[in-house]
Amino acid sequence: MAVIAYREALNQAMREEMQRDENVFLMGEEVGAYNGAYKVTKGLLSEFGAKRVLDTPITELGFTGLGVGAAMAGLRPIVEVMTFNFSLLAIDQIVNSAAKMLYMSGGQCGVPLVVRGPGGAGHQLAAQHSQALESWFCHVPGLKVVMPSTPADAKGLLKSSIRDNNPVVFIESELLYGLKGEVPEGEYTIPLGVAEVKRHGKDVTLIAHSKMVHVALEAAQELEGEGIDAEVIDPRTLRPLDTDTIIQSVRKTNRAVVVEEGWYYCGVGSQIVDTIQHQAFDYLDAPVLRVTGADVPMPYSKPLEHLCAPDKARVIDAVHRVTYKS
Amino acid sequence: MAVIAYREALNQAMREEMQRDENVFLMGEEVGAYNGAYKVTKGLLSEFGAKRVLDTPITELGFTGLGVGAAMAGLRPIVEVMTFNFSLLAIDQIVNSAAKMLYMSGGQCGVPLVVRGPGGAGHQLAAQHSQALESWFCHVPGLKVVMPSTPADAKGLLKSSIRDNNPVVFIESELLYGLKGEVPEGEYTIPLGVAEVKRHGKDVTLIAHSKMVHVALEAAQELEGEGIDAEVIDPRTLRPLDTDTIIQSVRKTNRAVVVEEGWYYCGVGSQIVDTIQHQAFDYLDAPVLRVTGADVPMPYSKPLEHLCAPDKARVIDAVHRVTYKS
Amino acid sequence: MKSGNSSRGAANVTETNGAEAPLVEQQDRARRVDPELLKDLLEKMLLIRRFEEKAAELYTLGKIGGFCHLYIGQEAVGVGAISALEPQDAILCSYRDHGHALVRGLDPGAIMAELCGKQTGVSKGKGGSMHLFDQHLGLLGGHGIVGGQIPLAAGVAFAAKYLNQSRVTLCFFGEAAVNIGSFHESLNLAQLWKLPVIFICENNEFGMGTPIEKTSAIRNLFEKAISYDMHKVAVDGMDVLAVREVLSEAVERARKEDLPTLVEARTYRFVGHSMSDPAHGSYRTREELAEHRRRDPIKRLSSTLESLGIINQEYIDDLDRNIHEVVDQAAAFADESPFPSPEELTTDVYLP
Amino acid sequence: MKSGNSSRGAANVTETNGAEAPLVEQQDRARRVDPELLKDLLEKMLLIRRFEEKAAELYTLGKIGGFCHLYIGQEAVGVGAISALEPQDAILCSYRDHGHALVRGLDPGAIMAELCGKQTGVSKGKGGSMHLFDQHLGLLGGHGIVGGQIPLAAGVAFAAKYLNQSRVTLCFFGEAAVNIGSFHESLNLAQLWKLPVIFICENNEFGMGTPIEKTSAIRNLFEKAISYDMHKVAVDGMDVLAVREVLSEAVERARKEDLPTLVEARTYRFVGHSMSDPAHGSYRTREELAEHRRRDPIKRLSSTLESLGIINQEYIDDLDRNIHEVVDQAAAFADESPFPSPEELTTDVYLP
Ligand SMILES: Cc1ncc(C[n+]2csc(CCOP(=O)(O)OP(=O)(O)O)c2C)c(N)n1
Ligand SMILES: Cc1ncc(C[n+]2csc(CCOP(=O)(O)OP(=O)(O)O)c2C)c(N)n1
Ligand SMILES: [Mg+2]
Ligand SMILES: [Mg+2]
Repeated sequence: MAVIAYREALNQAMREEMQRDENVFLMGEEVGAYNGAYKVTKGLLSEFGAKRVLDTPITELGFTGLGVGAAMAGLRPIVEVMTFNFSLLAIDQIVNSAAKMLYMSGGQCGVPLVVRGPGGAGHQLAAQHSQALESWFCHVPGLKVVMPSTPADAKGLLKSSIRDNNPVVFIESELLYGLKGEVPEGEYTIPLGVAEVKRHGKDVTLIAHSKMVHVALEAAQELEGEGIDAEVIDPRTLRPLDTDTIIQSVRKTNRAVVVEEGWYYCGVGSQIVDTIQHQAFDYLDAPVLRVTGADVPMPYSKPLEHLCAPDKARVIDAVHRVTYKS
Repeated sequence: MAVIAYREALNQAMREEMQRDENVFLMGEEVGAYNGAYKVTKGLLSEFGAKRVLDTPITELGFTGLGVGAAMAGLRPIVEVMTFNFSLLAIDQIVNSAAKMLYMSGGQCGVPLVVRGPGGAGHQLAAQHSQALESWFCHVPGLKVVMPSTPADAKGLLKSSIRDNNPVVFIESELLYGLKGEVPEGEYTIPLGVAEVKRHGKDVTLIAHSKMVHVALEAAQELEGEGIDAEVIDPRTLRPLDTDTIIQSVRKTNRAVVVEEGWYYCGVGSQIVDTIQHQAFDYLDAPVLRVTGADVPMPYSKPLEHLCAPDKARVIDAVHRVTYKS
Repeated sequence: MKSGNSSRGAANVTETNGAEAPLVEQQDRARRVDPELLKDLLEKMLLIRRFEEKAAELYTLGKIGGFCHLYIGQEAVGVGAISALEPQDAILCSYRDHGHALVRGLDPGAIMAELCGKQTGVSKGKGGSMHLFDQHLGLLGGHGIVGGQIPLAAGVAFAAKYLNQSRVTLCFFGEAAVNIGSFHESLNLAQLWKLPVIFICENNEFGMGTPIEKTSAIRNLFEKAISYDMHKVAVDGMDVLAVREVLSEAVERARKEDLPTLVEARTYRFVGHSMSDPAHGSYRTREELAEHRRRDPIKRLSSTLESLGIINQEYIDDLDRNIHEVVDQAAAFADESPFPSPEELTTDVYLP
Repeated sequence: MKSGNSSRGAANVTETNGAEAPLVEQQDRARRVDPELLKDLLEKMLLIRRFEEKAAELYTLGKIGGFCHLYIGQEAVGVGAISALEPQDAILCSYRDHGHALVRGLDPGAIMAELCGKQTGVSKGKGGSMHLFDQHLGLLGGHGIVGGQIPLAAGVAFAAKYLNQSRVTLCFFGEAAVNIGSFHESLNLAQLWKLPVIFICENNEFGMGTPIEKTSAIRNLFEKAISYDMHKVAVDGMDVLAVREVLSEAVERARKEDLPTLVEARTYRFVGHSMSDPAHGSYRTREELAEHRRRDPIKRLSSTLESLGIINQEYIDDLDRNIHEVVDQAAAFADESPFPSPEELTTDVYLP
């Protein structure tokens, strides 16, 4: 297997799907001549030309809506938002057009669209550029929501997302773009809606997505030294959520901690907690705990920013509490 | 006490606050000459004139942003969105400007703004006009979220929201506008962040907001006939949430059902469930159940639409399940 | 007003406030058109009128629910414009979409059934009045968010060009929609990327109860195309032949040169904004309405055709009788059709 | 180019692609201005230049983080425009905001401390480079969402008019922002409601790596005002005196008549879009950049003042030395200041 970066894995996924299907095209700000604000789309313009790789004006509502229309009329657009913070300007088209068109048309018109780009915080990008809004998209029936944590998942899931016949919100992570990992060579897809157990364990279940998978794995490793054997589950697709894998794990470990970068109130974790307490109530030996981003707009200052995102220490602390070791 | 409609209670609240404070003004589509799409703003233009009651072009992003700017510069705008479905177009200004300005300015600049209008379904308004998006706003630190269920609450809470120094998302209900109820005469405010127990009971706690309070009360009444004594709590303010009142109740009843009109995944109920299982874990005799809107875009057809919103039967069914009577 | 004429850059049409074009002008136009087509245009306008009257009746009876926006008064715009299309072309419009659907050839019974929320409706009753849809006939939706269909239409046109389909897209919207951001973002994209799309602003002077003077700083809305160096033209939207001429030219430009056009059609609605508000009242007077009713596009065309000896009163009476029958049948079909079964609630949320 | 001149409706300024205005033109303008003011304008531009150079240095050292957008090359726009204001006036701008903050009189040390995320920063380190703020001096924010500040500025102007404050609001944004919906919605509102706000488009020809030809269907961006019947004017943004003249007129119109203006200032940035991309490379050549550097607004003004005998080389050297000292002190202040304490994390989320 080749070892490549998350960024490169995404690039391969788009390249391969564009080679495979002429109706796949890419648009967004700086995706072409500039090779992408984060270089995820590097080389695609030169390989596929200006017909299929389009630099857009800064008009998120307009070009996302244009993407939805193109999807309604036979194409498979990949719309890059430079970051998901800017998707707020396009969210009417994502929610009111993309997610609902199939239903409103009584099944006549699907919208095979991928909206992708980085979500969550970078380094000191401050309040308007550091939001993790996945729970918003998860709320909406008609959308699928995918958030890969590794290069292999990034590639396999993006390829499946592009082939999916529904609108998919595909949220990457700026801070993972440089992460390297093994990615199977050749044709490689991962079905949407299937979680992966990133680490097997028996004492406690950690559920985390995107960047937080790595925080959970770090915590698990340290907990091993204390004799606590943590299982780490990465849902990978947040909607539809693979509840079976989560529930099976919790029925085995009897304890769970949900970790996410985003805000607390109605975060993705709240739904996961709800699902667990509902479907594994009699198996729980402790309340499910959550470790989330601080409930504040993101501060610019580095030491304050560091206090926001969940870290290993906070995850370990939560595990101690659910295992009554604190 | 006078018996007035919810619509009239809101109207009184705005009128009184505009009389009380010259810096309060109102803008939105059709709020002036037309007296409001739902007649909530009736008579305000003729009483306060065109300087303080402004009909806007259909530009939700623009006029909401204008409202935020006006609030930054000394006024107390009330921005009416004709319905909260259209707030999606304005949501960037609500989230990225209104909610974050105080923080980004290091405390220099607050945004005393109210964004109000009806949320949730009406009668057969179909997918794009029938969304209950309160959980989105609840997700965002910096915002307060208020959803009154009765005329008295509507008046008391809207007055407090207008006086609040923070951006408040105030979500009414089209289907409640005609609801009549007693409203105290004279100066009357209700503090934000305080739930009300709408019915006292000891066997199960029902938590519901807006229209669903009435569904919960109906269910409670029917359950009384079966000998089940339900307590009904209306948080009234969803953010900040009065968790104390909820937790106290659940510690007494040991069972809870959360009812909401909106979608399931990451709905407000998911957060309430999380809070309950966290803070009252040892008191729970059954998993907390949720009754929510169907997980689909709203269908137009009447019989299908009727299947979407929680009704008395579904609430009763959930209560039977948490009391192990089913 | 010169109608069959558009330009880039500066404005080139004389301003019209929509006052009656002299009958003689329409006669001149009619002489250039095949009489069978003229009769067809009249029939389509009348079909819309009678269909909408029936819809109003069913709404009052509670058989239709929700928001229901009638097209009465504006028929010449939809009929004139859509008559300039080929079968492969696409149409997107706002919630005020019954007329466009009828001209495009959707079955009146299936439309009425949709309005009644029935399983036999064009979208199985799931979309309703505001979201009429026929993928096969290229009606890609009525849309409920003001301005929401404008970028979608640009996207449909983008796909057509990408796929080399010789397919033109018409996008209808009201005059109040020209203020909203999506209009501007879409026009810019359409001109930059040379998309075969025609933006048709149906200027009926009001957005709900608000007159255009209160929402736009300029009156000649078609001039907003200047910001995008786009072809633009204003047309008397009460003259179906003028609309057809202007559209034919724009359609040709789109089809042959992949260039967009902004068309402003000056029209008027003879009814309330939707079924829930009256035709006149707080925001316009009975007199103003009566004045505009004198421009009735259907009466105008039938007079023209009569004056040219193409039809006579008997023809009109027959036509009207037949159309009434079609509409009655549509209503009966809708009435007799079943509601969707409860299982339909959860289908069509995702495709496999 | 005639600068001190604006119009409604049709365009009235000759087009300029930003080519060097002959020095003699600036000399003419300079003769009409108090020499002390001229020296002040020069000082302010130089302060920005040196401050930004220092910021770049601290960024490279890792003392400043996040996105950091320098104003080098565009100094004449901010300095010329803001010099036309009164103390009570308001300013909003984009993330490229250090220059505007410095001209407005925010303390360089407090700005630099903000960039370094320190407690002594203008916003206690919470906002950072993109969100500089001083309520007291009327700098109502740098804003990070493209176009986000435009409706806010309309709102600030609305409040000023409502409160009868004789307060004018300046709103700065880049040329790539004219495509986004909020620009159009705000201009329409500002003209409809006659708000004392001036929209200043700093046309530096690029939005990140994308040249204006790829994002706007027209080149004369100020003509977008035609859609709103708004006063409009283009100006050489490399000539601080031209900018000041144009702005003085617009400010007067705003203050006296409550009327908005759209100003397009043709400028250029001599550095990368932000600290994370190079000054030239994929999207523009070294030669193109060098060509534009010949229009350097600071060199231009100092030559003008020298040629008029108002200053000499020694003056310039002294000035530069003093400014270097100010900037060094600012950096030292920032460096020595403490980071905010952890308790600051949760303050300023809500007001009581
Ligand atoms: C974004 C948005 N805001 C508000 C509304 C409510 N609304 C529906 S129709 C309408 C008036 C639209 O007027 P116009 O565009 O002129 O079209 P017309 O109804 O006259 O055909 C309004 C305000 C909406 N549907 N979408
Ligand atoms: C809505 C939105 N989309 C994208 C971005 C990312 N972005 C930041 S600056 C920029 C370019 C803006 O160019 P311009 O408006 O010309 O201003 P300049 O940077 O040249 O001053 C982009 C695309 C953003 N901040 N906001
Ligand atoms: Mg209209
Ligand atoms: Mg620029």
